[in-house]
Formats: sequence, C-alpha cells, structure tokens
Amino acid sequence: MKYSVFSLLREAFRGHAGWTPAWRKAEPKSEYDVVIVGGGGHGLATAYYLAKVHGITNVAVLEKGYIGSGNAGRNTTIIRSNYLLPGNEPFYEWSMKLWEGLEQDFNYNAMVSQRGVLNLYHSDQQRDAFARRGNAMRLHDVDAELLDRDAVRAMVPFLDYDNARFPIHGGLLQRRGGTARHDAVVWGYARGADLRGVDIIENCEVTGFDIAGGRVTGLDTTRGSIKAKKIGLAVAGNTSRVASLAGLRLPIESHVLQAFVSEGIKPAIDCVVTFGAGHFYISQSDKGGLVFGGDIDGYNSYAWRGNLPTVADVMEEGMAIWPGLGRIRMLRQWGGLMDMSMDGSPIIDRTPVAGLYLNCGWCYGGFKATPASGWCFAHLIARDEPYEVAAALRLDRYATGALIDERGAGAQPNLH
Amino acid sequence: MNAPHRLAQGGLIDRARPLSFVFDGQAYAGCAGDTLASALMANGVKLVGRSFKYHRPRGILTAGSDEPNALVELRTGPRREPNTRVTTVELYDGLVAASQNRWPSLAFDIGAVNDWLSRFLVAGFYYKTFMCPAKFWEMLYEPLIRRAAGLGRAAGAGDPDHYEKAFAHCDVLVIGGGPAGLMAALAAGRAGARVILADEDFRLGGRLLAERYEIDGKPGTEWVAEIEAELASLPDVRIMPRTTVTSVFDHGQYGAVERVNDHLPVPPEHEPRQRGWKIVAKRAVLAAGALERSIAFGNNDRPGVMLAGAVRAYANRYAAAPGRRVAVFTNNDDGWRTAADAHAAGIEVAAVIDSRAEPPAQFAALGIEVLTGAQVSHVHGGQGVRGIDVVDARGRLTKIDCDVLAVSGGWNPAVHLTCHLGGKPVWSDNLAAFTPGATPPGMHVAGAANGALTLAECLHAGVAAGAMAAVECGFPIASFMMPSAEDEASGVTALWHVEESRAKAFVDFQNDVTVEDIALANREGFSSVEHLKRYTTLGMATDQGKAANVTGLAILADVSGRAIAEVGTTTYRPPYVPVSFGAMTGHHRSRDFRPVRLAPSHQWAEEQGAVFVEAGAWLRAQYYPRDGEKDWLETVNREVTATRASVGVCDVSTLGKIEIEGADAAIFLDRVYTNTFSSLPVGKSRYGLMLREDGFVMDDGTTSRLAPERFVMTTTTAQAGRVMQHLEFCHQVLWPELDVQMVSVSEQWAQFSIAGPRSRAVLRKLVDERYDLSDKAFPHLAAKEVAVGSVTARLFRLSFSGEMAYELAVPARYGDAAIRAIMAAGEEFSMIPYGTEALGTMRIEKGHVAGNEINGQLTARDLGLGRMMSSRKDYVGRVMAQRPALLEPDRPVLVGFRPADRKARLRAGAHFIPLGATVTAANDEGHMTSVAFSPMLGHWIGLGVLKRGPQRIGERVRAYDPVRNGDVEVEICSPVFFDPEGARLYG
Amino acid sequence: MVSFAGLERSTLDGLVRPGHYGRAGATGLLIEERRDLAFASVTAKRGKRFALVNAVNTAFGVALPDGPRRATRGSVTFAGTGPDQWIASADGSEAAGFANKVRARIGPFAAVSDQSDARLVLRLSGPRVCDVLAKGVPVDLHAQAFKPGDIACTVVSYINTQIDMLDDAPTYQLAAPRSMAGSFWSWLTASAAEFGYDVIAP
Amino acid sequence: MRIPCPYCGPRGNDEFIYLGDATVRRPDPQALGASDAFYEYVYLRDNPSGLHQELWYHGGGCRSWLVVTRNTRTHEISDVTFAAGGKL
Ligand SMILES: Cc1cc2nc3c(=O)[nH]c(=O)nc-3n(C[C@H](O)[C@H](O)[C@H](O)COP(=O)(O)OP(=O)(O)OC[C@H]3O[C@@H](n4cnc5c(N)ncnc54)[C@H](O)[C@@H]3O)c2cc1C
Ligand SMILES: NC(=O)c1ccc[n+]([C@@H]2O[C@H](COP(=O)([O-])OP(=O)(O)OC[C@H]3O[C@@H](n4cnc5c(N)ncnc54)[C@H](O)[C@@H]3O)[C@@H](O)[C@H]2O)c1
Ligand SMILES: Cc1cc2nc3c(=O)[nH]c(=O)nc-3n(C[C@H](O)[C@H](O)[C@H](O)COP(=O)(O)O)c2cc1C
Ligand SMILES: [Zn+2]
Repeated sequence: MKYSVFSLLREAFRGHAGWTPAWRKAEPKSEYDVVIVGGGGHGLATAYYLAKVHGITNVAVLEKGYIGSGNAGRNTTIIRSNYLLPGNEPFYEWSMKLWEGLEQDFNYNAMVSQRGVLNLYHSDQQRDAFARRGNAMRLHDVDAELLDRDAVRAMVPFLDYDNARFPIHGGLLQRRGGTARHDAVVWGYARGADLRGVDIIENCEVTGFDIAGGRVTGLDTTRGSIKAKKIGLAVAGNTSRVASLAGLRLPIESHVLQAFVSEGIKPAIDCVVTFGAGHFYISQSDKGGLVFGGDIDGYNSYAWRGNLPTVADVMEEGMAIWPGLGRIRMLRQWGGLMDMSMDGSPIIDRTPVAGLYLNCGWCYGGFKATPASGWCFAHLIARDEPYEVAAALRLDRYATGALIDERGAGAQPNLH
Repeated sequence: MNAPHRLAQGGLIDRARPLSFVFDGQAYAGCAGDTLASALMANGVKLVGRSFKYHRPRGILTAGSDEPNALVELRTGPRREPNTRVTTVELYDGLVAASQNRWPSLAFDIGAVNDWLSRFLVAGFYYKTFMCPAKFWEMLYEPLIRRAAGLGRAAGAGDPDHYEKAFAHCDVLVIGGGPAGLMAALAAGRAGARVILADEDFRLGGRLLAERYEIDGKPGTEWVAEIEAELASLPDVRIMPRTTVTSVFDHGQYGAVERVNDHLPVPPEHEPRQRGWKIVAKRAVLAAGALERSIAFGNNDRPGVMLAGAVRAYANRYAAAPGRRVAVFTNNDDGWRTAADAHAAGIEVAAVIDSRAEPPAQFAALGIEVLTGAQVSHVHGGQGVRGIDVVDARGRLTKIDCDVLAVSGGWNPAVHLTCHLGGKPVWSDNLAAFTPGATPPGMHVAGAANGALTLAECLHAGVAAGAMAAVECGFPIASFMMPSAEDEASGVTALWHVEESRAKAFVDFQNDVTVEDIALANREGFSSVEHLKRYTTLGMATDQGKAANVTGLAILADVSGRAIAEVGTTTYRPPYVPVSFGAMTGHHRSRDFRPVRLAPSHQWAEEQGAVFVEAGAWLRAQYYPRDGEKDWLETVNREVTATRASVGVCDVSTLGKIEIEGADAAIFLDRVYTNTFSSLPVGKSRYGLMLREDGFVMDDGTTSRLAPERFVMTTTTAQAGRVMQHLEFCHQVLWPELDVQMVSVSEQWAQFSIAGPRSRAVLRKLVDERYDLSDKAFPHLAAKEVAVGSVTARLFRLSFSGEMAYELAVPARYGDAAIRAIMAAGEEFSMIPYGTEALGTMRIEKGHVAGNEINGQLTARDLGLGRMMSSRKDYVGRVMAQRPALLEPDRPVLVGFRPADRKARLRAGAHFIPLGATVTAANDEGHMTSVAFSPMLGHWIGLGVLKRGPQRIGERVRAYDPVRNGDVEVEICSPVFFDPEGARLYG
Repeated sequence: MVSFAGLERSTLDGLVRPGHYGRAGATGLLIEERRDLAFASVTAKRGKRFALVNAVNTAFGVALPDGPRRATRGSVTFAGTGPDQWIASADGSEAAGFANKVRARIGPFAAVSDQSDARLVLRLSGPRVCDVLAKGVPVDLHAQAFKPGDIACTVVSYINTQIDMLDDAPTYQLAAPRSMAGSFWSWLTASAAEFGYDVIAP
Repeated sequence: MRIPCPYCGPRGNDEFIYLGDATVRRPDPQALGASDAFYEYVYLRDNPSGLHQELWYHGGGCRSWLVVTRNTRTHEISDVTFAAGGKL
C-alpha cells in the first residue's frame, strides 16, 4: 500500500485495520542470484538498488537479529558530505544527493532534515585546515561556508564564547548536511526492497561459506544452507568475523562507539554542532532528545556497550561548548560496533574470492553513506565493476599506498 | 496555609518544620520530609503535567524515580531543570516549580487537540506522510512536530552551580537501603568488609518507609533507625543517602550520582550541587527492590489513577491522602494492603476489585466491598478521577464512585543494573515478572530485586548476599541473629490488559503508547520487541518504561501469539535514572575543561602584554603588541624585522625534550630516525626526521649528543607525548634487547631561542666567559653544557629562523629569571621578544616545515626531505615508504608560492588549480599549507604542496579559496624565500 | 655577569598566598609547597639492575624498592616509579647538585636525569585530606590499601601525578608537572574549599 | 575497564593508551618479500571476537608497554605481562 496522507486518513476511519506488514517475514529459499549478508542500512539499500536499478530481484538479505539491530539502529544520525579527500568526497556527495530524494523515491518518511552541520574550529591553524576542506568541497561542487566567530554566534548564541578552555574561533558549515531518522531509513529500504521482491530474512545468521575453486557458491546459516551466485557482505562491526569464514584477513578492527540521548526538551538547538578541540557532536531529535556522541572507546571490542571514561569525556566536551547543558540529563547511553579501517575510510570492493564482495570500513561515519553505499555496492555486484564515485574505495590501497586518510592518523584504527 | 489532604497524624514528616512552595504560580504549604509530590498531594493538587504526544492531563502515578507523568520544570532562571520528577524532589522552603509541555496553561492546553486527533496520530503515522513536497519538511512539518514534541525547557544560560566528581573504593557496594540492602550492609560490615551503602532516597528504609510492617515486633521505621545506627558505628561502612547507582561498568566499576544539595534552594557556598561518583567495588549487592506496574484499561492515565504501593507510600510515609475515596484494582495480594492501609489512615475505601477469583484470606476482615474476578474497564473524569466502571466475570458492569484508583498489576524486580554488562533477565511464570539472569561479575542480587516479595525473605536474602560478598572478599562469616518478620501474602495472577476497555488504554504513559498502538505495530510487522519499541517509542521516555516495558511486551506476546519469554525484553541500558551533564563533568568545565600548560616565561610574557595562543595543551605567546600598533600584523612584522636586524628571543620550552642514554642509544636513534645519528660527534646537534611505520612523517626535531652514550632529543610541541610513547614502544616492544634508557625532561628545562645577528653578543653577556662562543669554537649545530651565572645551562646553536641563533636551556625554576636576564642583556641591541607568529613567519621565509606540513598525510619525499631517508640502514617506516602510490611522480610536493600581484594576500587552505582550468576536483593540484607576510620581502609568501611542484618553479597557478573569497594567482618558487645560501646562519 | 641567585620561581608564585581559604572556620586541609627538594630520575641500564641495587645501597644506604614504594635514608629517598625506574629525591644539604651526585655514584649502572625543576611538589595533610584527594585521585588511599611508604603514579584531574604517602598522619606528597601547576592548583583548591584549607608559606 | 598493571596494580583504562594487536611481529626488513610482510604487519588484523592479546601503554602510570590478554566479547582480562618481558 502506498503511504500518503490519504492512506493514513482512510485507515484512521477504519481503525487502522488495513495496514499490512512493512516487509514480509520471508523464509529462506534454497537459491538466490544475490545474497546480501547484513540487514543494516547498507545491506538493505544494496538490495533495494539491486532490484530497483539493476532489476535483480532474486535477492535475499540475511540478518542475524532484527533488521536495523546493528549500527543502523544506534547512530547519531548525522548526514553530511563535508569530506576533504578526493577518494571520499564525491562518494559522500552522491550519498547526499540520494538523501535529498530518498523519501519520495522509497515512499517512506525518513525525516531527512537538512538543518545544517556546523564544525567548530578553535585556532587559526584549524581554521586553515577547515578552509582547505571547505575549498575541497567547493571543488566538488558541494556547499561549504567558513564562518567566523560572529557568524557562529549568530547561529548558535548559547555556546560558550567567553570562558572556554578552547575558545570558539568560527566554524565550517554545510547547510545541506543534517540528520535523518535512522530506523526509518532501515524500514524504508526494507519496505522498498520487499515490494520489489527481495526476501528479507531475519534471525538468520551466516555461519560459513561454500567456496569451490576460488569462487563462492553459497553459504551456511542458522536457518540452513543457501546457494548464491554472488554474495555481498555488509556486516559492519562483524566484518572481520564473517570474512574470516571465507578465509579473509582484513585491515579492520572492531571498536565500540557510544552514543547518548538526553531527556526530551523543547527545541534548543537547530543544527548539528561539533566541537573541534575534542570529539563531540550534538543535535536534537524531532522528539526533543539531544542526541550526542564523541570518540570511540578505543580498544577492540565486540561487547556492544561502552565504558566509563568515554562517557565522562563526552559529557565534559558537551559542557565545554554548551555550559547550559549542566542541568540537562542524559537519559540513555548505548554502544555500536564500528568497523574501523586502517585509514579511516571505507572499502567497497571485490575480494580475492570470486563472487564475494565486500562493503566495510565505515568507522563511525557510515550512516550518512547508506544510500550511496547501497547504490555503489549494488552496482559493483550487478556489473562487477565499481561505480565511479566509489572507485577509490579499494581493498588493495593499503598495499599500494593509495590511502584515504582524512585525519592523517596512520595505520591505527582507534586514532581515526 | 493548611494542606487539605494532609492526614491528621502519622507519617515521617516533620510537622514542626513547615515549608512553603509555589507550583504554577500558586503558593502551597508542606513539611520537612515531604517530596514535592507528597506536598502537592497533601494540598489536593491532582493535575501536575501533560503527556508527550496527546497532551493528556496527568497526575502523580508513583512515589519514586519511576515516575512517568508528574514532571515539572523545577527552579527558575539559569537553574531551571526541565523534566524533574516531583516524586524525587525533596521539598525545601521557597521551592518554585512549574508545569511543562502545555500552552497556555496546565488546565487548558491547546496541545490537547492532539488527543482528539489521536485517531490519525497513531504509532508511526509520521513515517507515512509529510513527504510532499520534499522541501516542506524543513520549512513546515518538522518545525511543527518539533515544537509540539519535547517536554520541559532547558535553561538558556550556563549553569551557575558547581559539580564534583569523586572516587570511592570498597569491598562491598550495597545498592539500595531497604530491608534487603540494610541486612546485606550489616552482614558485610560486621564481617569487617569495607562497605558502601547507597540509596537514592534521602532516607534509608526502602519499602519499610511506605509500609506498616513490623520487624522484631517493632515498627519497621524504628528497626531501620537501629540498623542505621549500627552501620554508622562501623568504621568501614559508609552510608550514602541521596545517591543513585546509575550504571555498571566493566571490572567492578559503578557510576553513581549523589544529589548533595538538591534539597536546598541553592547549594551552600563552596559546596557542589551534585557529585558524580565512580565506585570501584570488589563485590556488589543489588538490593534495589521492585517496581510496581499498572494494568492497561480505558483512561487508566487519568490523574488520580495511581499505583497501589504509591498510595500506601503517600498515606503511610507522608501522611498525604491521595483522595477522599479510593478504589483498589489489583491482580495480586499486595494490592490489598492499600485498602487496609487507606482504611487505617481514615481514607474511605470504595471497593477492592481483584481480577482473581480467590482473594487472599487475611484481608477478609476489613469489611470492604470486594469484587473478585472483576476488572476495571473505564475511568470517568477528565482532569481527575470521578468514578470507574467495573466488569465482573459475567460481564456485568458496575459503576463505582471514587476519586482515586489504586492499581497494582504486580511487581517487576528492579533488574536494570544486572543488565548493564549484557545480562538478560529471565521470565518467571510464578512471579509473572522478569528476574535477574546472569549478573555482572561480582554482583549478587537480594530482596525484591531478585524476586523475593516478602519481608522475611528479603531480610534473609540480604544477610545471605552480604555475608557471601564479604566471604568472597576474604572476610569470615559473622554470626547473625536473623530479625523476625511476617511472610506476607504475595500471590499474583498476571493481568496486563482489560479487554473490555472502551477508551484508550495506556501502557507507556509519558509517551502515550496504547494497547492499540502495540497491536498496530504488530500488524505492520514490527513484532520484534525491539521493533515494537522503536516504532511505538514504548519505553523510550524519561522513565525508560520502568513501569511500562514488561506490560508492553506481555501485550505484544498476546497479540502475536507468543510466550512472554519468547518475546524477551529490550535492553536495559545505563543510566538507571537520568544523569545531569553537570554531575558527569564535575570540575572539568569552562577553563578547567582540560589542564593548561604554561611556559616558564608565562608570567613575564603576561607582563609584556603578550597575546597568547593555544598550542596543544600549551598557551604560548603569539605576539607582543606595543602601544600604537594597529594590528597583529604590524606587531609581527616588527618582531621579525627586529630579530633579523639585530636579535630577538622566543620561549621554546614547549618543545618535547627527551634524554636518551645507554650503550645502544646511538643505534636506537638510527632506527627511529630516517637519517643517521651514530655518526654524530659529541657536542653536536643534528636535525632528524621520524616516520611512522606506515612510511608517513611523524615528527621532526633536533637531537644532540651530550656524551658518547647520552643524547637529548627535541620534538615538536604538538607531538611530544606521542613521540615519547613511540620511543618507548620501539624500545620495549620492538627492541627490548637494546641498552637504552629514555626519560622526558620537557618540564625540567626552560628553553629560549635567541636569534639574530646580535644573538652571540647577547649570549656573550650571559654565558660565563670561560666558554668560547666564537663561530669557530661554537659553530652552527654545536651543543654544550655551559655556566650562566651559578647555573648549569645547555647551549645549542640551532636555528629555525635562518639567523645565527642559539637555544639556551636553563632549569625551569630559573626560566623567569632567564628571560629577564636575556632581555636585560639584549637591551643595548634593541632586543625584542617574539611569539609564535613571528617564529612561523621566519620559518616559512626559510622554507622549514612544521605542523601544517607534518600533518600525517605527507611523506618525507612530499616534504622535499627525501634525501634524509638513509639507504644504508633500516629505520621505522622505511619499507612502507616505498609503496608505489607514495613514489608516484604526480604526488604534490613542497614548494614556495608568492602572489603574482605582490599586494595580494595568501591564505593557507587554498587549493591550486592551473590557470584558466575549470574549477573542478579533477584540476585540484594541491594546497597551500602555511602562509605568512614576509616583512623581509614585503609581500605574502606561502608554502604548499603541488603536483610536481619543484619542476614547475616560475609557473603560475591559481590559489583557489572560495570559502574566504580569497582567490589569487600565485607564482611557484623555491620554498626558501630568504637567504637561500644560508649565509646568515654563520653570523 | 648575570646571577640567578635568589631568583628561583615556583609556578605558584603570584598565584598563591599563604592564608585560609574556602569554608570559614574550618581547616580540613593543609597545603605546603616544597621547593627545597631535588629530584633525579634513575633508570637501570640493561642487565645492570643487580649492580645498581648494590651501588645505591653502598652510595646512599638505601635498599632500592622493587615496586611502587619509597625507601629513605637520611635526606635521600628512592621511589619506584616503574620497572627499573626510580625517582630519587633529596633535601637539605644533599639537594645541591643532587642529580650530578647521583650520576657520579651510580652512573655506570643507571641513566640519571635531573628532574628537580620538573615538578610542582605539595605536601598535604589535615583531617579531610583523604576526602579532598578522593575528588581526583583514582587510586584507593584507604589505610589497608595504601600505607606510609607507598607511592602511586597516576592521573589526577587529567594531570600525571606522583603520590607518596609519607606518614600515617596522614601526610601525602603530590608531584605534578610544573607546567600544569596552575590547573593542578585549581583542581585541588576547588576540591578542598568545602572543608576549608590553609596554605602554608613555603 | 580496569587493567591490572603488573607494576602499579589495577587502574582505570583511562590511564592507558591502546595500540592494538600484540601478536603481530615487526618483520625482518632485509628479508625477501619484506614489503608484503610489512603490509601484513602494519595493516592486517585477526580482530577476533574472544581472546585478544593487545598492547597497552601505561602512560598515566609506570610507562610500561603491557601485553594484555582480554576477551573482546566480555572484556574479561585473563593475563597481563610486560611487553619487554621480565617479571617483577
Ligand atoms: C553510536 C554510533 C554513532 C554513529 N553516528 C553516526 C553518524 O552520526 N553519522 C554517520 O554517518 N554514521 C554514524 N555511525 C556509523 C553508522 O551507524 C555505521 O557506519 C553504519 O550504520 C554501518 O552500516 P550498516 O547500517 O549496514 O551497519 P549495521 O546496521 O551494523 O548492519 C550490519 C548488520 O549485519 C548483521 N550481521 C552481522 N553479522 C552477521 C551474520 N553473520 N549473519 C547475518 N547478519 C549479520 C548485523 O546484525 C547488522 O544488523 C554511528 C555508529 C554508532 C555505533
Ligand atoms: N508482597 C509483595 O508483593 C511485595 C512486592 C514488592 C515489595 N515488597 C516488599 O518490599 C520490600 C522489598 O525490600 P528490598 O530491600 O528488596 O527493596 P526496597 O524496595 O525496600 O528497597 C530498595 C531501595 O533501593 C533503592 N534503590 C533502588 N535503586 C537504586 C539505585 N539504582 N541506586 C540507589 N538506590 C536504589 C530505593 O530507593 C529503595 O530504598 C520488602 O519489604 C517486601 O516485602 C512486597
Ligand atoms: C537518534 C537516536 C535517538 C534516540 N532517542 C531515544 C530516546 O528518546 N529514548 C530512548 O530511550 N532511547 C533513545 N535512543 C536509544 C535507543 O533506545 C537504543 O538504546 C539504541 O537504539 C541502541 O539500541 P540498544 O540499546 O537496544 O542496544 C535513541 C537512539 C538513537 C540512535
Ligand atoms: Zn603501570
């Protein structure tokens, strides 16, 4: 059923009895043309574009829990395309473009809200680094504005301009950046894929691969074996574990990133603000909760929960820019598993195993990539060649040295 | 003022200490010992808040931190605290609170139209609409939704109170001071363990405060006082009231918040408002009790519908009558106590409605009307209960008049803290509740939190858990006289939802999630309990669904035809109750956010009127303006000119300094630097370049050989810590077999760069005349220990500015004296101090790289330093630096730039585009890394990396800088702008 | 010729004056800055630990502690700060040229660096000293866990700090990096204010 | 987390700096195929879910590099040794 104000009105008058499941609870078939492992945003978007753009509909998405149970369901929802390096920027901008038409495309309100992303800078040196990034964005035809302190103050007057340890000097603003309702993105893609025939199979964990003569032919799951011509991995924090089932060892570590939400309050902050002298970002959800986060916990973990020093650090950083938060209460904290890559940038590529494709390395920033990641991964799987904007996101770049290291932090995932 | 609903006697309030307070502009009276909730109740105030979505009128549901409804804005101005539960606010004199999420007033709230529109505003309606046209979202729909949503208003200004954080350590942490917790603390304390007993209430006792239980034949509260006195007498027991243990972290760490002064209008001088505790405990006993839950039936959210246990708490503890005529609706034995206690307190009991066929025998004597096998299907009344409809087993409907309905749907053990490390609660059919599953390592659970629902059981369980915890910490079992108490009836038969309800039946009160919403979510496929939560927002409100979650998932189980155990729970996450930013921040706010490092000359520089700049953790003098100088540029120009003309001094103490000793020190340096240090003679310094193992430049600096087996290395200010760590890594992890020792001496030495043609003359006046400072005796790159007065100093002939220059290091306590002495010695040469700006200008004039170039993205070759990469030895980063992409001839390489129009200004961060080329990323050829105005050349100069830069000297490109409208045409040149032959170095 | 005699400065100069602060009428904490202590870091050379133990014993009569503890003889103390690492300190007549003396006596077996100017050193005592320290010191200072002679290198208020327990009055000596003295002081005094504190003239 | 430093005793993980996998060994730079070996050393990780040997630097304490054996699923620490070898 198409969602619209009319369908909503119609159902309202008949007790909402006519709504049907947003996606079928599909049972696994014995064989698919393409199996996508991982029912997060990326996996579901891949299936959606495989069906919609490439007409490949004999597709299954296998999810070990409920769809969106991974990072897609627990991120701070920031979307932006304010990257520095040519390997990244066109890709994220393509994502931004897809966000801009997404809801009409998949007929689901994902609350894509282009409320602006403001990165604060706190020194002249940082200003110049942000200028470099802003200029790089403009070279890619992406909007970027460098604000001075007064302009920042006009936008977000309640920050600490007078008594801060790291005074605010200005900010880099991308007005087209913003947020989206993370769960709705998952559900919208799921519904869109399902409508086009894709089987979404939940509670189905992949436990092994069938590989013959260097080519993948199927996989084992907790719900039986499934044959597949092509298999795409989009399992984020579980990438190393799943890839190891196919004998791959990757430039990836899994780290916990925490996020937090405050009690709901009346609108207090209209855009996304990030702190440049630390690692902190904050925005307000449409429900009123302040959604915020900071750095990863910084050590390998599969525990889906965070540790205390990071909590303190994040909340101190929040107070450092916004002293009025003192009496606001943090309501809930949680953690996700980041697939931290060795240069902080993602990988969308083939693997040494024929027919097995890899989508990983999203670090703490893959939510914004969801549409483009799905688009490009679908293209790669369907055509066996990279989509242009993702051409640099290769697996062999660590060996060749063609790294995409936005932070210049080197081969240490927890520094990215 | 008199409080009309205050019971004539009883309660734990202090009637001799009246307090006045204001709610929504109206003044009321309460007593010490009241909460804001009990005081409102004593005053007959029923309507306290509005719900989140439908703006339904709401009253007080609970008597604790599980309250979903009665949220207010407490205090005013910069101390305003939105969403404060009236049930946890200790009343103080002069308290001011206001209702929230309503307009224009609490009684008449326009937002309540949502309730009329609720037919449309079902769970998830917003996902299905507001999509067209796309741009209306930000313009129209979203602002409307946002304004309607949200609860209270944040304070606009910074929080004026201060906060602290603190650490505590113990053998046994007891969480909760009810009967189980008190016993646990006592058992562990008597055994000799170090015990912390934390309770979020301002008074110990837990449910005993709310009940009329007796222990050892004494009233419960009296017994509590005795136990508390004994605990207080034990030397290693610490009692922490007003302290909520909010979170469990790995390895026995507990987060807790102490509300030190929230019971006062403002904290006393020097005292914090709240304190965030990190408690490290070898063992913990969770004795957090159980939380009562409601039952879903029509209009079960009306003000006056309360949890049965809360009604007892108000009557017994606070002597506040929730109403005149109370009806009780229960599915368990405990609910009956409310009838008995209300009756005893002189409140009329209209009826007890028990959904079970067989009521407990012991209450038969009360002489109250009893309806068994019956259920409440509807509540009459808008802003307060006026009556209820009861359906009995045969479907007959009875209307009962009452102004309070006490509901008990059973008790949920407070398992929350057992789940913070991933434990999953397990369903008990017997208790009709979830009980703790695997607990965090070291945690025992006792009392109602563990599903023990009788007092005697709780007391026993407390002793057992406390003793066990102490034993596990190595203490003996202490002998114990077990207190005696009744084993009260606690039978329950689950009832979640009254089918016959006509009106909306609420499950999550604050977020307005109804039984219908759950059914709809299930119909739409959101049948995983997590999807249910996210689709309907069940359990996501400020109470985190303490009362709602179990009911919600039970209803989901019902509508989806599954067992409750199969449906499972959502994840209980920290914190147990919401925690303020203040408490988690403590002292670390404003300028104390992070420590600041000050150079030894800081105070002197302040006296000179220096402007300071952040450099990592340091504050460094950026420039020293003089009267009459119109801007920083004029100042910096003067500093550079004066230095190059005569002499200037700059504090460089912030550089990292590491002493490296040992027989293998030279070998070690050869392995960490790209170039060779084993060949460095004693008494000499050398510039060194360090790579990361991935082949990119990590840091640079100079290292001097003080003795055959003794070196001192300098690092950049920014990387000092990282380099130290790296060197320790190289030694301890890679090459532990080397005889090398290293220690940071960064703090020990104050170091000054004295630069300019007259630098030697200045030094001559400072350094003991025994030391020959002539160019021959002390040439460029010489290093030596010298005497300055009675002080042993280190003198290095190093130059970052291109001038003849020295770095003089003195023990830091003499840093202040040294800068004054240097300036005095330089006076006759018109010496000036210069800051980081001039330092930067001079290094750019000389083409030296610094932080802007050593940004982790560039290789030694990119920086034009390829020749420093020795080919005769191994060093960290050598192999990976040979990767093909790093050898690409097209990589941007360091060169210099000057504006084609010499009057134009350059800006770092501009990108280089070939002249006339279209402005696209494909034509991006590099970027400007550093710029300065060169007073020597009279125009701006810049360093930058450009594709094949060194081959293109003389060519022009465009420095593209749209974010600052700073587009300029620049000419590519050598990065060495000034004194390219380096003649000035030699003086 | 320049002379720096008498011109030594502490980073607390100008920031701090002796007197009573915080809550009036109560002194929970006494703070005394120590400027007379000389420090030297001592790191055993590879394979020389045993010889070093002997040398230190011979030269100073001190048995080098093999853990985070201090050993004192006369005015000289060696405190264990890490495996094969110590901080030696001295006051009184030993303090002058201390690092050189140490190097002269044990140089063949250890790397020695002067650290006399590297730290802010405070002695803390008073009835509420432990309550003050609890606001920033993450290690357990309970009498059973931390005894006179014990030391801990840890992080206090984001500042690397060495804590020595001197006696069971109790008196603690805290040493923090010199450059962070102001921030350290800010944390300490904010933490002590509720109990009242006296700053004693150095 | 609390890491039991063999020198200092148990301390909060905020006193330590994490580096990562402790099982990878710097290859012989002179050996044949050194560049492949270095690529693996610098970039490839097992990233196990379960027992993990990893390097932590006690920068806030004794400045030792430690090899910590920790379960990445439960965070349980089963062993800590000095990276440089040796015992106390
Ligand atoms: C706290 C937090 C904040 C974040 N903030 C932002 C932000 O503000 N902006 C931003 O752009 N990004 C952010 N991110 C990152 C972003 O969420 C992720 O990069 C992105 O969601 C990853 O892609 P995904 O959605 O496909 O991953 P996931 O949702 O994690 O999907 C992977 C799925 O694979 C499934 N799976 C794993 N193993 C198997 C198996 N063996 N068999 C079957 N299924 C399996 C998992 O259950 C999971 O559902 C944040 C992440 C976190 C945790
Ligand atoms: N018969 C029944 O159905 C029934 C049901 C429930 C409770 N009860 C009675 O209630 C009592 C339960 O005793 P108990 O000791 O187990 O619990 P309790 O409810 O008496 O005490 C729990 C205490 O823990 C505190 N607390 C909860 N969470 C906390 C946290 N995170 N941090 C700090 N403090 C926290 C509360 O403030 C409370 O004081 C018994 O008397 C029992 O008979 C009976
Ligand atoms: C953007 C965003 C907003 C959230 N808002 C709330 C909220 O208002 N209330 C709440 O209880 N949880 C909120 N959560 C957290 C979720 O309840 C949940 O903790 C998170 O999705 C991770 O799942 P888990 O805790 O089940 O592991 C929010 C999460 C996100 C990502
Ligand atoms: Zn240690």
